[in-house]
Amino acid sequence: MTVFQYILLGFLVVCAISVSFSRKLLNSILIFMSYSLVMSIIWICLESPDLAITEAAVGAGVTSVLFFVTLKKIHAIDESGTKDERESMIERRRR
Amino acid sequence: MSRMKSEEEYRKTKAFHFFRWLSGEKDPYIGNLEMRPQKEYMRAEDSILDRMRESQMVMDKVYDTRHNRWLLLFRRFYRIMAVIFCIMLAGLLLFTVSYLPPTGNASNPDNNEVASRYIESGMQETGAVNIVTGMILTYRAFDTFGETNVLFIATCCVMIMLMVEDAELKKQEVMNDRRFEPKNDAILQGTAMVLVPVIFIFGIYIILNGHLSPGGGFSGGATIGAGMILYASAFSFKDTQRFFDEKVYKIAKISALCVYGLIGIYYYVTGANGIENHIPLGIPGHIVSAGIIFPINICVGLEVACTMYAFYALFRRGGL
Amino acid sequence: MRFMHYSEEEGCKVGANLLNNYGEAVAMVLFVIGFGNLMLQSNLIKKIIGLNIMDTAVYLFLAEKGYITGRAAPIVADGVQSAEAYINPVPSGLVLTGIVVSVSVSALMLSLTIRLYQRYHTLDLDEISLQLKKEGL
Amino acid sequence: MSGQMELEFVQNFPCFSIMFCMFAGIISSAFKEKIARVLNIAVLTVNIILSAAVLLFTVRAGNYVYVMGKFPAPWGNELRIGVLEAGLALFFCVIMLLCLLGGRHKLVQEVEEGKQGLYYVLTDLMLSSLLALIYTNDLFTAYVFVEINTISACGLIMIRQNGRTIEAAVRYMIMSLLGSGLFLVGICMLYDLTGHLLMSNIQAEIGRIVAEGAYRPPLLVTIAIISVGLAIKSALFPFHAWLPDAYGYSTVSSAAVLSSLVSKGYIFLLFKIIYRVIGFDVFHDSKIVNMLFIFGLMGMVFGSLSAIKENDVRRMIAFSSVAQIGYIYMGIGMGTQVGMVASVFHVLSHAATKSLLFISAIGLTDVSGGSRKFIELTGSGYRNKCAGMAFSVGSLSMVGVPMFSGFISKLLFSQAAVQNEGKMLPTLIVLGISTILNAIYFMKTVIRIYTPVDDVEYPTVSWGENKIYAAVLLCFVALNVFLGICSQPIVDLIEKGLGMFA
Repeated sequence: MTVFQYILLGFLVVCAISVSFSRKLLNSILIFMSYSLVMSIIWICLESPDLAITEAAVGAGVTSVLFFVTLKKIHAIDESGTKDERESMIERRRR
Repeated sequence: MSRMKSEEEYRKTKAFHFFRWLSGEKDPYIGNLEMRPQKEYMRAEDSILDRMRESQMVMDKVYDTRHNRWLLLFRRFYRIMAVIFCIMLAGLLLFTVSYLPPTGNASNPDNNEVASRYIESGMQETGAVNIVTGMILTYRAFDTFGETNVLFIATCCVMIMLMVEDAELKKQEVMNDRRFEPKNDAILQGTAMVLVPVIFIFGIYIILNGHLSPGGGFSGGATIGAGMILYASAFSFKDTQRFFDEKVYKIAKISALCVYGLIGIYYYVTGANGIENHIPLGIPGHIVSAGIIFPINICVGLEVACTMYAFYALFRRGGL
Repeated sequence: MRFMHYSEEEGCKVGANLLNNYGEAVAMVLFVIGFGNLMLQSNLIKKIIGLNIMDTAVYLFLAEKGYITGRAAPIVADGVQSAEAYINPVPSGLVLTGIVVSVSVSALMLSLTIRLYQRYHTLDLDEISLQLKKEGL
Repeated sequence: MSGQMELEFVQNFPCFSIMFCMFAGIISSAFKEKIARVLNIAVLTVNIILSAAVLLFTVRAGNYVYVMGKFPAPWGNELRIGVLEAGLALFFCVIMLLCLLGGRHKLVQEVEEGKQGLYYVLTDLMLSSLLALIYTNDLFTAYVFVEINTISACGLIMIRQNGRTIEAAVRYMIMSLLGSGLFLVGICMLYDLTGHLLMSNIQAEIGRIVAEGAYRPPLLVTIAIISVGLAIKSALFPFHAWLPDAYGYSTVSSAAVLSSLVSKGYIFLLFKIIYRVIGFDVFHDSKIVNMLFIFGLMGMVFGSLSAIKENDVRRMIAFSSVAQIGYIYMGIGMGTQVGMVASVFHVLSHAATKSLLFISAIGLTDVSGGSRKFIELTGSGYRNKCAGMAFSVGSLSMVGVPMFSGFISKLLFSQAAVQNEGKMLPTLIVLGISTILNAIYFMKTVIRIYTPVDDVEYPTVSWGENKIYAAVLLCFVALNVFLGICSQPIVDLIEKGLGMFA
């Protein structure tokens, strides 16, 4: 059980660091979503199921959906979403 | 005796010219010095343009993010200082953690009479089998009411930010809402047809069993809100508005909050004044039991579901 | 009352519980990562992700604190009500309160981000302030 | 168990006032702007009456504990009401009412039509959170209401939607979220060390810890983290980057409320934590007081310097409030009872004066074609006599001229400095420097607005045209002079309240 928890905690740290250094916004949001799911699994291991349910519904569900809608609103996931968000922004300003 | 010089001789002498010049009768240079009218100074067009271009270049150099040396230097300095601050904070916190009482130890200071009373007599005092729900809705009811108000005020702020009053702006928002998305996706709609009722039932189950099993108002409400979001994104907002438009939203949210507030103030005042409050606790383990927890769970669930869906709708199209 | 002296001479050596409290240690590392994201990232969306990471790290800290080895979740099962049977329920309640606060705050920040982007077509806060200086509002 | 004994009806009033504000906010979100405004003014008036009654009761009968619910001290939530809490609640309600009345005509102009109702919802909830911060006896309740306070303050900033205010709101949110994250970590560590969330129990536990000698380093770090978090949230000097935009460009009643109430709520929470959670001696023995002291001194000087550089009236006032918050933290950092009294009095006087300055400055800019540049303001004191008079009164009070409130707080600060031998010299020197700097920029403004200008192209506003505005300014001036002249009873009240605090 403790080994499992070690693995999950390590996964959390990896997720957090890769969120900060990933270049595409979409990737970082997906990584954050998995981060929330792992967090809720850890809370089940810590014998607090209420938190696990709430985190899975709120953190992994609704918050990520709100992030996705925001990305859609700022046109970061459309045909130019594949390339780096910053340069797509620059070329949009040139237009 | 001096010989007289005749007048016309005298007029030829230098002395005559000199004295005449002294007395200012006649300018000696008149006639043999030409005077030209001075044409006024006129700046060339291109020099003006040059100057404007220079000032523009200065402006660009001052306000240029990428090539302004001082700005870049300041940013680098700020970043370095912030990184150092973060590393110091990490070291400090780890140092603190190393002194904190050990995890999982039953004799930690935080496992004191408070937790033991919650566990030992919580079911008798609140009627809730789930001790966490009983604790946050009965012992610490004021916190939870404040938290519900956090959701409410966050919705108000998002409305201020994103609510679109203007008519054709609203139409435009609705127009480019579905860009780069299939209008009627058969797979998505079929899945939603199957999943949404299940999600709703699951959320309602979580809310109603909040005092018996894990969960409660917040998780159940978030689940129902997620189901509504799935429905609204699989079908269009028109289908959602058939059963949930702005009027229904306002009625649901305000009635939920007001019922919660009334129950809360009744509970606080009776408890503080030592009056016996007439809310029966019921038999622990039954659905309709646990005094104020059951209705408060329903209110909180309604509020949370409305809030989550309202966030989504406001983000998508600037209105419910 | 004057406890500064003691803490200075103890302060040089790290306490004994670091390996035992690995959960808290990871939580604090995550907290600092989120803090740094919120402070350092120029991209607003990443700032908001950092905010969420920071909050969840604090909640992880609390949950680790509430955990007691070998005890069950605080839901009364078949009438056993001894304090030795269940973990500490207080941190769970606090975290339950905190999660909702963090989701509402992040929704507010995201709405602000959307408006700023619609005005200035960038997510970089410094560029936004430079554009504001230019238009001399 | 004080909860179980029979209470007088007056003792229910704090709970009632908090719940009334929340109900008003919730209900008025359903109605149009007019009903919301009436409801808001009614709630504020009712709150003033209730708080006055509570203040009289506490002066007569001392402080008491109000149990929110059936369960007493370590198990349930509690309110704790003393003289200082009740007086501060009364003062906050009065200031907020005056600010909203004074800024209303600008609100109608600057906020778009459909969203003025939500403004009053935000103010109701902000008032409820301020009252809860003042009254509560529970740290986690304090955290929840700090969040409500932050979100509603952000809404007040951004409700006037131009680019500046939205950017300022984002910066404000980022800074205050950093602050609340640190504050939350501090609360969690305190809970871990003591096992309680109620302030009185935590103080007992901390006394035991310090006596036993266990857990000293984490306790020290916890105190530092909580103080830094609250300092960030209340815009102490190095963390004030969001402040000038937020105060300078939001609508005027928001600026007045933010500068005079919101930051003061956090500062009062810090007072409560120092006295009732950590204990004054423990806090005094830790090194954190010196940190707060140094940052306060820096804020006093640098805030005034950047205010001198400004050529925009409202941004200048905003920077001067950075300097004033530096005063307050300097008083905390002295670590003596007298310094604390001076800080509390300065909280009051700064709240009264700063809102007066903001609201009178808006009158001056209105008669200058809406421009806030000093060059446009020339002679505006003649065009709008009442605003000019009020602005000069506020400036005199800020500079610290006798018979105004600022003088009393400066006097108290210098008395505290004289009694504290270690920090006397720097305090007195910086106090003198920052008084001179205050005089420079405020007197510059006053002279500018009373410089006669021959060709006046702007309209002249007489007293009667906006009666509510003139009345609000008169009330503010009266409050200021009242704080300045009969300050002794107030100082006695503050000392009594702080004595009850511990």
